[in-house]
Amino acid sequence: MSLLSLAQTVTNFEAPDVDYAALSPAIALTVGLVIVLAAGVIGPRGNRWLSSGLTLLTLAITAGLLIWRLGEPDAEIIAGALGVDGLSITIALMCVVAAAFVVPLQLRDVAAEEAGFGESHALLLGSVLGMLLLAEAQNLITFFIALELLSIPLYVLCGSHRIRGSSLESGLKYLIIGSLGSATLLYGMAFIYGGSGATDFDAIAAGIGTDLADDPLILIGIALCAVGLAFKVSVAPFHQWTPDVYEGAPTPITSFMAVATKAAAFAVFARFFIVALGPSVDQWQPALAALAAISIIVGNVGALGQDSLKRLLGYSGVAQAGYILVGLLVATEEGVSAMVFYLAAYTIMNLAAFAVIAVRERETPFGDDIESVQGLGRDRPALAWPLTIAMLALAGLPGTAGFMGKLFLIESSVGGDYTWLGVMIVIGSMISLAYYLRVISAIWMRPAPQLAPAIAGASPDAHGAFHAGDGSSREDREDRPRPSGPVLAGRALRGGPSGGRCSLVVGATIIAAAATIVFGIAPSPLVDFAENAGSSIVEMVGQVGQTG
Amino acid sequence: MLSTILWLPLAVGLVGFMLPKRLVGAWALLGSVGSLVLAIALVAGFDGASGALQESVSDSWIPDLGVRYELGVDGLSVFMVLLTSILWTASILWSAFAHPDRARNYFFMLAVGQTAALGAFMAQDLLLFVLFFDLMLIPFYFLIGGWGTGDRIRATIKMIVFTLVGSLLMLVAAIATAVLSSDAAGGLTFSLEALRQVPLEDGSQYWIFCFFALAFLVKMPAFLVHGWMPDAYRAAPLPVLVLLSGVLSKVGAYGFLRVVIPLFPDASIHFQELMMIIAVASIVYGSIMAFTQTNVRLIAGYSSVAQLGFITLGIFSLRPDGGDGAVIQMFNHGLVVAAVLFVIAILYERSETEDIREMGGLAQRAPVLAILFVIVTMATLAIPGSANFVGEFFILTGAFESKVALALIASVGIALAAFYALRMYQRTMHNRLPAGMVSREITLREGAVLVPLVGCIVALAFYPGLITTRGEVSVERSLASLEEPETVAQR
Amino acid sequence: MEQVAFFAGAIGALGGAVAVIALRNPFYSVLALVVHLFSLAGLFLILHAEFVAAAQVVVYAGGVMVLYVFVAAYVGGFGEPIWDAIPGQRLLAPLLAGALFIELSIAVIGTALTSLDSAGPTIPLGFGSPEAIGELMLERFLIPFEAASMLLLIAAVGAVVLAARRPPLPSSNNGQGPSLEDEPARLAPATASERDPV
Amino acid sequence: MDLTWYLVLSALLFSIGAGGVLVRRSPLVILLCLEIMLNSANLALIAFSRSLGDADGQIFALIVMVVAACEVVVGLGLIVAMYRRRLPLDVDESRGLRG
Amino acid sequence: MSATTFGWLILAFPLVGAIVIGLGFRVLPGRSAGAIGTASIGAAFVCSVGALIGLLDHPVEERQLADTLYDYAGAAGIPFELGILVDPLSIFMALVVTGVSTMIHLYSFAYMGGDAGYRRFFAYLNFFVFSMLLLVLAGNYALLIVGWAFVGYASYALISFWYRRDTATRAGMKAFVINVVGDIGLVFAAILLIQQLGATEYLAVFEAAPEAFETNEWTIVAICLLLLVGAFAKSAQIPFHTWLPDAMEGPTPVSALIHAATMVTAGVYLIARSFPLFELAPTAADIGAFVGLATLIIAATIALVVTDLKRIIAYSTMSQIGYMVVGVSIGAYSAGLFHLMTHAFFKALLFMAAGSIIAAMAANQNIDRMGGFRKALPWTCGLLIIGALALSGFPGTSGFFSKDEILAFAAERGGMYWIFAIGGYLAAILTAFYSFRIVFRVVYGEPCKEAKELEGGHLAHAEPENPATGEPEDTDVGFPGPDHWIAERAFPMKAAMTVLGVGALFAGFVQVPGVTEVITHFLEGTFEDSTVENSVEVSEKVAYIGLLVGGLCAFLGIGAAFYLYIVAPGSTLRLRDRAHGVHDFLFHKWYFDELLDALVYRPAIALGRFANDTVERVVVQGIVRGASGGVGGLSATVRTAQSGFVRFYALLVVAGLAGLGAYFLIVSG
Repeated sequence: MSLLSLAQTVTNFEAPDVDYAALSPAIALTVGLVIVLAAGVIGPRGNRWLSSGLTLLTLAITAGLLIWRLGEPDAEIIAGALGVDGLSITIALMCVVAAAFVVPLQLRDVAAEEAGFGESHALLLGSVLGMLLLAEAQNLITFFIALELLSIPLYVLCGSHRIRGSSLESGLKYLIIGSLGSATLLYGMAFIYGGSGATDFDAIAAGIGTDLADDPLILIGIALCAVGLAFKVSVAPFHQWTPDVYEGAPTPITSFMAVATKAAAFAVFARFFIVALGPSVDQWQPALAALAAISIIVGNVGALGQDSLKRLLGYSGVAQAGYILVGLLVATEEGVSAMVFYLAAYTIMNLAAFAVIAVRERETPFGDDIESVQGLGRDRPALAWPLTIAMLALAGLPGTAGFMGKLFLIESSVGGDYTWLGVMIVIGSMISLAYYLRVISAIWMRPAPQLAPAIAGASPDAHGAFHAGDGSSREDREDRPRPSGPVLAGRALRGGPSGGRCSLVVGATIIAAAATIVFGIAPSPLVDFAENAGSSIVEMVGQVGQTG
Repeated sequence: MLSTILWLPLAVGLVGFMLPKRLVGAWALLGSVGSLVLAIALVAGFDGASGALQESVSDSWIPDLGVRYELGVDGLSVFMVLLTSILWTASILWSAFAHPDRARNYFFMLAVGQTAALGAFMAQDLLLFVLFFDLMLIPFYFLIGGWGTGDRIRATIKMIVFTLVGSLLMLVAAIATAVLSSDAAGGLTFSLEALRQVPLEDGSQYWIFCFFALAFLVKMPAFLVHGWMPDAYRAAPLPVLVLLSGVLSKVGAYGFLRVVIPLFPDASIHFQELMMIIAVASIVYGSIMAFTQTNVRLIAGYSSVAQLGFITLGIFSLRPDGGDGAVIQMFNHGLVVAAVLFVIAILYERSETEDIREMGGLAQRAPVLAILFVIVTMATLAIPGSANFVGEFFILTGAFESKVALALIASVGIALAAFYALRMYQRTMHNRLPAGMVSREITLREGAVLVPLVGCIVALAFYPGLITTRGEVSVERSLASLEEPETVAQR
Repeated sequence: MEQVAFFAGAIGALGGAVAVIALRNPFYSVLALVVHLFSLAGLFLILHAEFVAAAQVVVYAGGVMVLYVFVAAYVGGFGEPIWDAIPGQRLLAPLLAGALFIELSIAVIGTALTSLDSAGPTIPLGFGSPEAIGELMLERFLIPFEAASMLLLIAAVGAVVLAARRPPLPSSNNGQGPSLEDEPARLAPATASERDPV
Repeated sequence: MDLTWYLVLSALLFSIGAGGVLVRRSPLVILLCLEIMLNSANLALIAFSRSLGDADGQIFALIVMVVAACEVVVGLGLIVAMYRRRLPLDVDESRGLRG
Repeated sequence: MSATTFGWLILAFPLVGAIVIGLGFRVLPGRSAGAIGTASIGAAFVCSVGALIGLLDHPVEERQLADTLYDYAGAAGIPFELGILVDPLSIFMALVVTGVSTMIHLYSFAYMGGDAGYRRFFAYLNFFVFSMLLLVLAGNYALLIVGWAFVGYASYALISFWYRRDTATRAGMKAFVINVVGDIGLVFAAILLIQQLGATEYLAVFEAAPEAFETNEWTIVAICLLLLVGAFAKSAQIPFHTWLPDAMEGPTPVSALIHAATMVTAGVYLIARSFPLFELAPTAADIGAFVGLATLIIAATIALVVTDLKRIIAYSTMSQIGYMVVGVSIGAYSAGLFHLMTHAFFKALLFMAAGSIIAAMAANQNIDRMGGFRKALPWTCGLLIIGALALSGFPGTSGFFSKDEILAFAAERGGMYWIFAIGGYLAAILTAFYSFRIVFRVVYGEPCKEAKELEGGHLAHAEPENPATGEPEDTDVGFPGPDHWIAERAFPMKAAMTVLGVGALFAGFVQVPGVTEVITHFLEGTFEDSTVENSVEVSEKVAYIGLLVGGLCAFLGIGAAFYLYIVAPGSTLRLRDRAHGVHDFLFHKWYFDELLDALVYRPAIALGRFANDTVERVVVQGIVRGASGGVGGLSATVRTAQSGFVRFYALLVVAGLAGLGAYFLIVSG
């Protein structure tokens, strides 16, 4: 390119007006990311406190800015590339909270230690940034790049526990299927762009209008996008990566993936389908309904009889995605509010569950096997109660946020003439009881397995004993995520596993569990958030109606 | 007033976590006695003449769904509240003597259960009712699974899934009710009073009725959906079993009177035959099973299947006399089955078995126990002169008026009841004392629980009018919505 | 003239793609992909996307493919066994791919959009020129642009996290791969090299 | 030259890429196939932008290239790591996680 | 005090007695329980007399005084009040019940002396008297049912009083369950009454009935038949009679009081009480009469061959009640009730004598082992003979007048009712025969071992064993005490028996045809507006012919017995061998037990087994297993699909994509 032309560009270049106030959370994240990375690279390796502190600080600032923005009127940043409104802020807050919850979990995480805290925290923040942008995306291009910015760090983090084959395997699986999904999504975007002639969501809706609403080009585009997004939120039959990756990835990462990814992906899912593809709602609604039903059934039956808790939660996540999808596909304000509410509830209860699993992974030689929580009720009530509450909430029993969430979802489904999906939801919950209660009964009603972790970690040759004590029937569990002898030995050097050392995590867990109960009894504050989000979507649709 | 009664147990249970283990039992007992006193005060202050709700409480709860925190008692519920308090006090008293391990959790769970049960009886908001109805299950899951015997984990999971199958469907049905009638009612509301003003059209009434009915029948349990009952009865610790079969089973019956008939009158009439047939089936089947069982718990269990069948029969005679009978019978059966189960516990402590073939002759050195047991037995088989007889008499009258044949079949249940109840009494107390079994007189602790219960039974036998007269008006009020012209035409 | 160019490019692209799948040795597959990419670049040119075409050549041929070649050489090819571990996969895969193709074509052909049945509208001068693109990037698409740069940074970090060799922690029994001291050094510039075209 | 041709071509490429992901077992080649899919999307984008006379599609294509590059980097990083861990470079061999 | 006040007192005393003894069983010393029990019943008797006097103050047509204590459980249009009706009938019954009970209490005071359950016994016995009085004094059908069930329970408790004998407990169970069946009949009768008349109160019902129903309308017939079910169950009429013989497992005073004098006659009382209904439903009344006839004949035949002393008397009770049922069913109310009274006297007497003898036999009840007690037990034997004479209707005794009055009434009413007269007289022969079969086997003949010992002054004592099965007794609480009491050595027994003996001999003279009509006059207060009884006026001619025939029958029966057992001893054995078929048939009590067993008990058990093994296992648990199995299968499928092959996952993604694409293409325009 010639100097001349370059000069031309410089001359007729006028800087775009950027609403920095609205953009501030993203900026804060970016800056924080760079700092953390720098600190991690420059500072002494394995310095957990410094980078953890910085990360938490960044997240806190971001959260503060988000909450501040919550009061402000909705804003569009740079010609509608991003839109800051109730939905985006609520979802972004969830993601930030999730990340902030994960950081303490990573404190003692072998994977993070090995990858270097700076790097892994930077990746985490990058993913959060992606989620933030994704939640605010108003434009196909932003949408796509944000989605990748969300996913790619997760691919890495999943594989970051390199000494464990299963971690790498999960990373590879996630990468392959994920790329396949995003390629599909991209192709769908291309078609929609071609069909509607625009990349901005509202413009797309206007472009589709009524005459193109059932045009094959658009509809195939929708199909491709649906698949891509369904994969991201792990809706059956595009869910199969979920259990494997959840089980293989380091537990903190799993918990982050489980909640944050779902939240962000669902946010953009709702925005994209309800706003941009709103005109063809009659075409895509039945398809999504079918997907929701399938994934409710598949997820719940798949989780039956799983020994690996992370795997169990993976399947349950598939089922929950089905529930949430119901709220989305009715495409009403109630629906979106219900979806957001359920996402919030899902976030807190899942975080509590995963945190307990992570702690037990370090305290017992059983990894995330259900044996690791047996007899928890006697030994560690402080962990037993949160896990119990989380399980009850996931099962949707009353008095918990999960029940309220299901309540709203069913209400919206009935309101949107999808009563049969409401029935599907409760049928799913019935099946789900069978495995959630199995965990609870392990906690309270079964004796702790006779294998004290202290002895277990004593010497490498005790390592074999774990497999003896491991109740799982699967032949190739050699590299199940479980601290191997030397790891425990190493920890023994640092003064043996105990509840006290995880006090930060335990505290966070208890808070999450308490929130689960509180929102189950007095849901109103959370409901207001959700309502706010739901209304913002509806407003956008309304604007489209005016423009189109 | 009601809120106090409702939340007191939970508060007590929570405080219990902060007390030393030794004191938890006494503390819980104190709390339950407190709530019992309040309940008695409630009954005393109850104005039997008016069928309207009394002591009503109504606050906004989830405005977005139109769900309100609405409580209130009328002739249907006030005695259920009393029953709940009585049985919980008895059960806590028993447990407090038994010193269960992990006492704090144990009594906390009991407390949660009491609050949930009371809530179900007090709730005047459909969703609130459903919520408490489901909530009731959780503490019992923990109690049976955590402190039960035998294959308790399987039994509990079976019980929970089974009962939730019904009650979760009920959740959908409840929401559907509110949503479908929201236009007529002018906005989303779950208030029973508001909903009964705007009945749905038949089509939706029918499927919604089915969901509700399923939930309640499973809870009772009724014939064909009682699959969870035997295991749960075998596994549950007795004080808990007392509550399970004394109170929880009533919530189902109560739900029919409180929710189903007022809200879905056309469906109730449409399904009347079906429900009455199910009821009669439960009566006959339960009785037959009861007199072939050898495990005392199962005898009690199947007998309550039969008894609940009677209650359902009375309710679905859709007549004031039948309904009245159901109301008093709910209370009676609660008391009596509790007494029976405590007697079973006492027998177990003497004979170390729950198989009547291995028992016998215990009356020898235990005349007082024998007297109490015989009173309970006679009440169980509803001997004329007991309040149970009054209940069954009213129920049969109602059934007789609406469906003669079914009433006649149901009467078989009475004869069989005489047989299995006496059989249980004789095989345990009479005949010869098997080798190595000691006949001990009832201890003070056992008496402290059993005597007051039997006292209530006897007292009620002298004046059942206490309940029938107060229930009367409310029953008629709940049946009132049947009296619409087209429903009469369908009759 | 244009037709000839198109078909040349199309054949190249298709051939390359097919070759990628067909060839047993990953190394050759990489080379086939290069062909594929180059012909795509050609097609881009026909469609008046000069800058994109240029980027295509520079980024892929210059950056990504080099990386591929290195890794392929590093891990070496491995003879993929003929038999398939998953029964029926060999059979189903082509069928599904075919079905997909048919559906997509139906959509493309069956659409009501008339603009596709033409060579496209007459376009202003400098369409797809660096100026236009750069202007768009810095104005409308500033955010995606920045996001992309962040993404690259993240990717670099990720590559380091995954592939870099570092002294094993006391707590990690790292599988001793063949010693490649300069591995991170080689990865880093590769990622850095992608930043300059943008 | 009708743009439909370009689109059909891209569709064909997309399908080939997808098919490749399904049949090949070397992670390396699978990455290549994913590249093909992304590029087919790029072709579609360019074609559409031509048909609409609107440069957004081209920007999109550029972004996609970046994304593709990043995926490749990470993917290759994983492959190297697996190789280091002496794990077979065959996706069918790595199925420890299942069920 | 007014008659109703006395009525309440009549109820109060026994109840208080029962409660005092029941609660004080630990503290009451020695035989004080017996004293309290006897005293309370005596007081009740006094009150009955008081009520009688109070009643006699009123003119005949105002002798029906109802009184209500409080509304028991009335609601929803169902009347349920705690009210009594004091009228001649109820007072008559009250007098009989309290009178006889007092004597039997007195008897038991001594007779049960050796039993460890002494206090329990009197508590039960008082409770029974209370229930019986509640039954007869109740002012409405609802309360009647209550009393009805209470006497049922009391009889159960007393039958299985010796609860260590499983024969006793089984007998008690049998009695109770059959009585519950009767209760159900009554319950449905009451329900029908409520449905038709909206009332259960006697006077209201009787007032409303004639307007509500026309004669033999199906509802009223149904009501009466249901009442009859109750009456038959209680009064041991066919086919509900099988419990009565087994009920003899209870202590002898119980047999005397409950299963002879009072409770079993409740059915008769019920029919008499409900006479306005029965007169509206003649069909039902006739059915009742025929059942009564069948019972009295069948029972008499069985009594010929039974060898258990108490069971012989039990069957004779059935047969005598048959007479009463016939009487009240054909309209001879006062006659039936007259017979009820006299029967109460002599049957109670017979049982007491039997008790004394059984005690002398050391609790052995088989008459084949008895004999020659006339020297050993002079007093007992004398009274036994008096009782037997009265039972067989020997001219001059009470039974003579009462029984013949019924039969004369039947004859006078004529037509179909002749059958009852003829059947009655035939059965009278049998009655005379079996009563003196007892006498000749027990009193005369060669003295048995126990009799000899007793003459030597030593009261026989044997290892306690169950007389029914012969298995050794489990000697602890709840078995007949180790030592026995005979009238000759216990004054209270002697006194009680003497009083009843006097009654059995001379009670008949209160109502001699053409001479006196005390009973009929007194009962007019109740039966004044009866259409049937007043329509039939027994002419003296018929009455005297009836007495003559009755006397002949008695002589015939006694003579036959005398010939067979005294003149030609052992000839009965030859007779048995000659007609062993008949003998077996009779000895197996016409196979009624077997029939009941086959028709009711076995089917029920079989049903239970079916429910247990098939319904519960297959259907109910099948629902569970089916559901869980289906879910499990799905789960297996899902987890097999989760094969771990990432390429397979990709395949599924693409497949899903293709599927969705296909769907969207289909819906596209």
